[in-house]
Amino acid sequence: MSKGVVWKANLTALLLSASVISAEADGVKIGYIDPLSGPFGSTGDAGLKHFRYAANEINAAGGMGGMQVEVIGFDNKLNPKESLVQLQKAIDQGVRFVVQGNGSSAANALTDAIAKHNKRNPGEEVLFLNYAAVDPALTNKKCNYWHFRFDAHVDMKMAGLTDWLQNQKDIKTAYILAQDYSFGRAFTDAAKSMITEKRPDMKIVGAELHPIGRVKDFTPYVQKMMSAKADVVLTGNWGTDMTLLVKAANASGHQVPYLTFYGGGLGAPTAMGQSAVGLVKQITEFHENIEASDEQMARVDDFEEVNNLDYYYERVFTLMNMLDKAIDGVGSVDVPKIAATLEGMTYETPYGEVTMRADDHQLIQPLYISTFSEGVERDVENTGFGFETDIAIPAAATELPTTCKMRRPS
Amino acid sequence: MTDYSLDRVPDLAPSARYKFATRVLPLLLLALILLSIPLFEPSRTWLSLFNAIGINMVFALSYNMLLGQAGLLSFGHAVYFGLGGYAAMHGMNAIENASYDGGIWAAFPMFGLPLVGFAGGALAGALIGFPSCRRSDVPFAMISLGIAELVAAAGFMFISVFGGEEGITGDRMNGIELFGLSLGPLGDVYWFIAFWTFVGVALMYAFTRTPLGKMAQAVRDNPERVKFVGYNPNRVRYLVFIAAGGFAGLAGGMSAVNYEIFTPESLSVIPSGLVLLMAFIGGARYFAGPILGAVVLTYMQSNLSDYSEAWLLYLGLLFIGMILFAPGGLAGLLLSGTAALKHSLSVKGLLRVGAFASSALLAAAGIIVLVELAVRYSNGFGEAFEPFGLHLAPDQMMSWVVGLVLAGVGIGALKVLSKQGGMGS
Amino acid sequence: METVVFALLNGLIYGLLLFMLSSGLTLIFSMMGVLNFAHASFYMLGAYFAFTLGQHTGFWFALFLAPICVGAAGACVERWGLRKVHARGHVAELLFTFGLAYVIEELVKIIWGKFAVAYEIPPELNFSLFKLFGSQYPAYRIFMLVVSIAMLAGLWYLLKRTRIGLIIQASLTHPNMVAHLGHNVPRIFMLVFAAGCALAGLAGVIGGNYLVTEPSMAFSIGPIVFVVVVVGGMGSLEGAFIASLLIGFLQTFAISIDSSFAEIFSFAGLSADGDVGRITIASLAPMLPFILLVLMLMLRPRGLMGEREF
Amino acid sequence: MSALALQLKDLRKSFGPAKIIEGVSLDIARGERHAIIGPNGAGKSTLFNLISGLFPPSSGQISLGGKQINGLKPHQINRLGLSRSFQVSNIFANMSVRENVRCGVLWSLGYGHSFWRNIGNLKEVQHKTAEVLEKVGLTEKADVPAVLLTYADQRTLEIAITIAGGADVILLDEPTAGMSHSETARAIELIERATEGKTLLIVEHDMGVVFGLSDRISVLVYGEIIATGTPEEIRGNARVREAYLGDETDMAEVTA
Repeated sequence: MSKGVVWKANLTALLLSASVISAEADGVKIGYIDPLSGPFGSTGDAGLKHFRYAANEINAAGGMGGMQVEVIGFDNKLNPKESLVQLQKAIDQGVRFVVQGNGSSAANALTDAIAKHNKRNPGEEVLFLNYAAVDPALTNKKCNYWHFRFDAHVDMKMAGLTDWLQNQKDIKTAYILAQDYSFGRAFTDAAKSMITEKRPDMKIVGAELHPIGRVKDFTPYVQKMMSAKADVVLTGNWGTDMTLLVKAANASGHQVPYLTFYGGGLGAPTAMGQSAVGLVKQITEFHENIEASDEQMARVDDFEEVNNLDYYYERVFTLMNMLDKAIDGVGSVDVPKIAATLEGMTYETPYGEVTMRADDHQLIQPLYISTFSEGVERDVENTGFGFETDIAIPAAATELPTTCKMRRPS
Repeated sequence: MTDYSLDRVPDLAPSARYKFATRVLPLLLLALILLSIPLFEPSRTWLSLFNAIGINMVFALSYNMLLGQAGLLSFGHAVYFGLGGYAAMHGMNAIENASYDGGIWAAFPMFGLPLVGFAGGALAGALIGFPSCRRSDVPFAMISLGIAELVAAAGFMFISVFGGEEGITGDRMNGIELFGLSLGPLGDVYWFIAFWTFVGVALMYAFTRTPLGKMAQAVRDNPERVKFVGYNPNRVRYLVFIAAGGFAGLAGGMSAVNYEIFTPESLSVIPSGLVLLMAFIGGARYFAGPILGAVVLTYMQSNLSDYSEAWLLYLGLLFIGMILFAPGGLAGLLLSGTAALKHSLSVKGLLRVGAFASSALLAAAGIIVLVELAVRYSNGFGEAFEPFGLHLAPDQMMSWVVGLVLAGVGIGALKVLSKQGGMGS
Repeated sequence: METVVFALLNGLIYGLLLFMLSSGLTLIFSMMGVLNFAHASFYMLGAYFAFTLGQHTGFWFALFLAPICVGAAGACVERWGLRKVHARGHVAELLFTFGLAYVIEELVKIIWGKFAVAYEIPPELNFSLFKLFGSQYPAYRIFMLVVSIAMLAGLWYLLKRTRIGLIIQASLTHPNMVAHLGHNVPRIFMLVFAAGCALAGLAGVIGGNYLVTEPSMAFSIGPIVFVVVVVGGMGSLEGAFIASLLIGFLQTFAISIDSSFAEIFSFAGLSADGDVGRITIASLAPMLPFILLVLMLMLRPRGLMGEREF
Repeated sequence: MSALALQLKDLRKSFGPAKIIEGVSLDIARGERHAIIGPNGAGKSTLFNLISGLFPPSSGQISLGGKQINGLKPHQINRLGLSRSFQVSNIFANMSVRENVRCGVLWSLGYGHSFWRNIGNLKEVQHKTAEVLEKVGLTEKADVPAVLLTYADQRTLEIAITIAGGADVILLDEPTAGMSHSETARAIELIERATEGKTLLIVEHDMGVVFGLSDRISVLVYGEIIATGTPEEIRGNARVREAYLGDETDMAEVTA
């Protein structure tokens, strides 16, 4: 009789867990799906702190359309499949706005899944607000009506960096290093095409992809760059891959300019030290030494004091404020209407006017190329060093054509 | 010795009633459960939980075909789950493309993708199983670990097959519909998962009733003797390995349709570890053990992780507790519990089982309090741990004392009770 | 030319780190037949203990104290856990250590937090010792070299030249006979298990700041340690030494070679943009140890220098 | 099919320097009951292991029913009709007695690795299993897990599994080891009935069993057969008495 008993036991367990709970609650729920553990956990945690600070600010000012805003964190461990599992959990908890930024692989999975969810569950649509996944395909080949991006994509940022390269006649050879996934491949392709187009005289002496989050010691890669005699290094690395790369470059005394997207925050500056001064450059929509109103500076100081973390993601506040403006306009959590309002919206940020381009939902915003330097007014991660603007690129100049052919809901 | 003429030999097969009670009835009950769940109108959260439980049930049972039936400890069973899943994903995309430009795939229903998964898993089992089945026990475990790491690493290289970091995605709402299910909303997917879970469980149970299934158990008990009754143990292991790979691929196919995405991580050692925990905690000695393990672990993985960040610690402690004190797993504990109750239904028997259960609960409560306090203390947020109305802040000494006392009393009682007479095989 | 020199130097250092890590496991594996899945977790504990102790007592004192603490933890694990399971055979022991690895990783996450810990190279070692082909070579790496060679010599001397070493070596291959000779073998098991964990702890102390100290560090290096022990062969430290150097060189050399399959097999007309063509030797690096493991287990289960087939 | 069931020609086996079997030659006719006796360590079990294919012989030939089998794997030899039992009970611990015997029956009835048939419906398998159990008298204990059987019952189960496959050459390795006097008597009667019409090769220490059962006896000492013949010849043979039985007193007990 032994087998029979075991069967009956776990059938009852199944029955017990079939009790019904459903969680519908009012208020604006925002689902933050990013890595909150593992090698990129600290990067994800920093983004969450920015969103929660923005939500508190908006709630203090009366909330979005009169409703309180809540940001719920979901840990996807930077894995696309886990992102879909967490998306399902978020939707079940009543989340109607999903924000994500770390890892274009997760972003590609989310944008596809959200489009399918909206098609299959009319009336329960979900909006995907992407604050940092910069794979160009998201607003070109794979664009869709429910995805909005609040960060310049790879080609826009690469255009800025290669413009700077145009008038550096003493730089003859370049080495490209990126992580082996969609973003890294897009970064490498953009770098290759734009360098050959704008600097035909320059020679690309190396283009390497390394597995994301798994290389613990970048010294062999740095030594390869040195033996290839590269005059400049272009890298798309971010989070722990950026920190460790810079740590290895510092240890090996690699004295060449590093053009990066993410060299300026989340642990990288502390690993750079003195040898990186004047060499490491980044292209971002914000750094602490761009002058802005005193009120904005006070906000930055307050954020850093509350979270003991550098104010880095200005675009998160742009995202939240534009969402706030849209929901105030619509008056309720009606996602299709909110999406329509966001399309083509212009918004005045403390660092200039930005517009959400209607035909591919890509935010057009001013970008700044800045260099890691000494003796600056505000330092980064209290290292004594900070970033100083080289070139300010107005929003219109960053705009690139799009191949997006979006299917708009009827 | 009286003289026997050998044709009047008593039929030793178990009585029809016994056979029905232990073999057919449980399957009917399972079918009843699967049919009745939608009547409760479960929300999307519960539907996705049940889908995950269904997939893990088939996966854990396929793993137990190796561990419980054939005595092979594998650290790489997710390879066959993953390869089967990838086969199903490519099948899904082929169906989608066929709906535009025609081809044989247009005739294949999305509902049948787990069969593609089964084929993928079985083929992988046949290719990888051939060299590794020549060894057993620790060497087999090491080869399975090595192969799992190899295939997972290859997953990031062959982009066209495994899709690199992004993996392969697809849309299940294509091709011809079967039983009127568009497989769009989760409700339809539930029926799809329920159907294949029942088919998987029934087939795997039937497998244990076949000559090959019986010989697999013989190889588990005594591979030496099997050689002398006409069977080559490596050949038996190899065939069981292919079948187990096939059913793991079936679970992979179900997962492909449910999640519509497959990434190389699902091939690696992490999911292989989880399925091992499911089978062992559930009770590898019993056919239905892994089902219990799958229900418990899937619930812990998806729901418990919301209430406590340390759910993996609880899982590890439960696993080590099982190995040290109850190798028979949950099913083993359950059986010896009911057996103890049935045999000595006396008050003493009830008291003993009651005492065991309560001291185990006490110890568990103590450990949970200590762990939750530690988690809150280390993550720096101040909010206290409020179970059932108690207010235990991590910075007050009192809360830690409460935890220590509970755990101490519980474990002490368990030690005393177990010294009096073995409980749990 | 300089890439070869760099690869040799880095390969040697990585190989020796691997050896320090796997020597403990080889001792434990050959004596008790236990493939300790949690061995890399003790390596992690070594790094975390060094981080915490280092803050109070400085790096140098932590260099000795941390491995001792890890050894003590190992002794407790053997005494109250492994010894209970020993009677039930190798598979039960393997499963026990498998569960232990989960528990240790989660405990580390609770005590030290989920993210990487700032366990830095001590300032007095953080300078570049010499210039090699234009690139500075950090002193800390040479320090790692020195410590691992000192550990190797110490281990060799202990095993080959002292009485305790004799007993341990004998119990490596014939534990029962040693018991009959009156030695308390269970206590020797505990001592060897503790010593093995201490060695892993020491590797953690000097490897933790060179690589990154984070909760998932055990999981990434754990399987490679298995490869070293199995490929090296049961019960042979020399085998483990050769295997760890082999893997150290293989991996660092592979990273430095950039040619892709398309270039190598260009005669076979392999297109450069196809999947197989695009694979570079560098991207193969993480797979090499496991290819070695599977081949060795199939062709020569004894491993390079092992006496017994496990 | 030659008249000889089993033939050994100059069989040798050595493990490194130790020579265990030195030049054993033996012819066993079909249907003959042949016993091998000899002091401990004479190499009896090793001889069985060579014949059943557990170890390959260092040199020499073994042929079963005229067909050469040295170097074949145990399961191949078993399929050719040779089945052996073990000195230490080598049974399927967690399976029931009936399942144990059924494992012995399955290959011989041609059900090999079939995974599509329900074992419950295979009538001849059920019947043959019940038949064997009836023969060895374990029918009442059919559903008892083998590990819970008494020592004697486990030895009986060992024999049952060996004869279940219907092999025509049976090798029994000390079947009555450790049995009481009454159990041994029952075992002899059981072996006789179980191996009717079959060739039997038995290794045994109990002289009562040997002289009661066997048609011919071979005496193995230090890996060499020093004498082969009918029980009477062996009893009278001087070399056997001197090499194996030592002094007179043992001899008296043998002749009783």
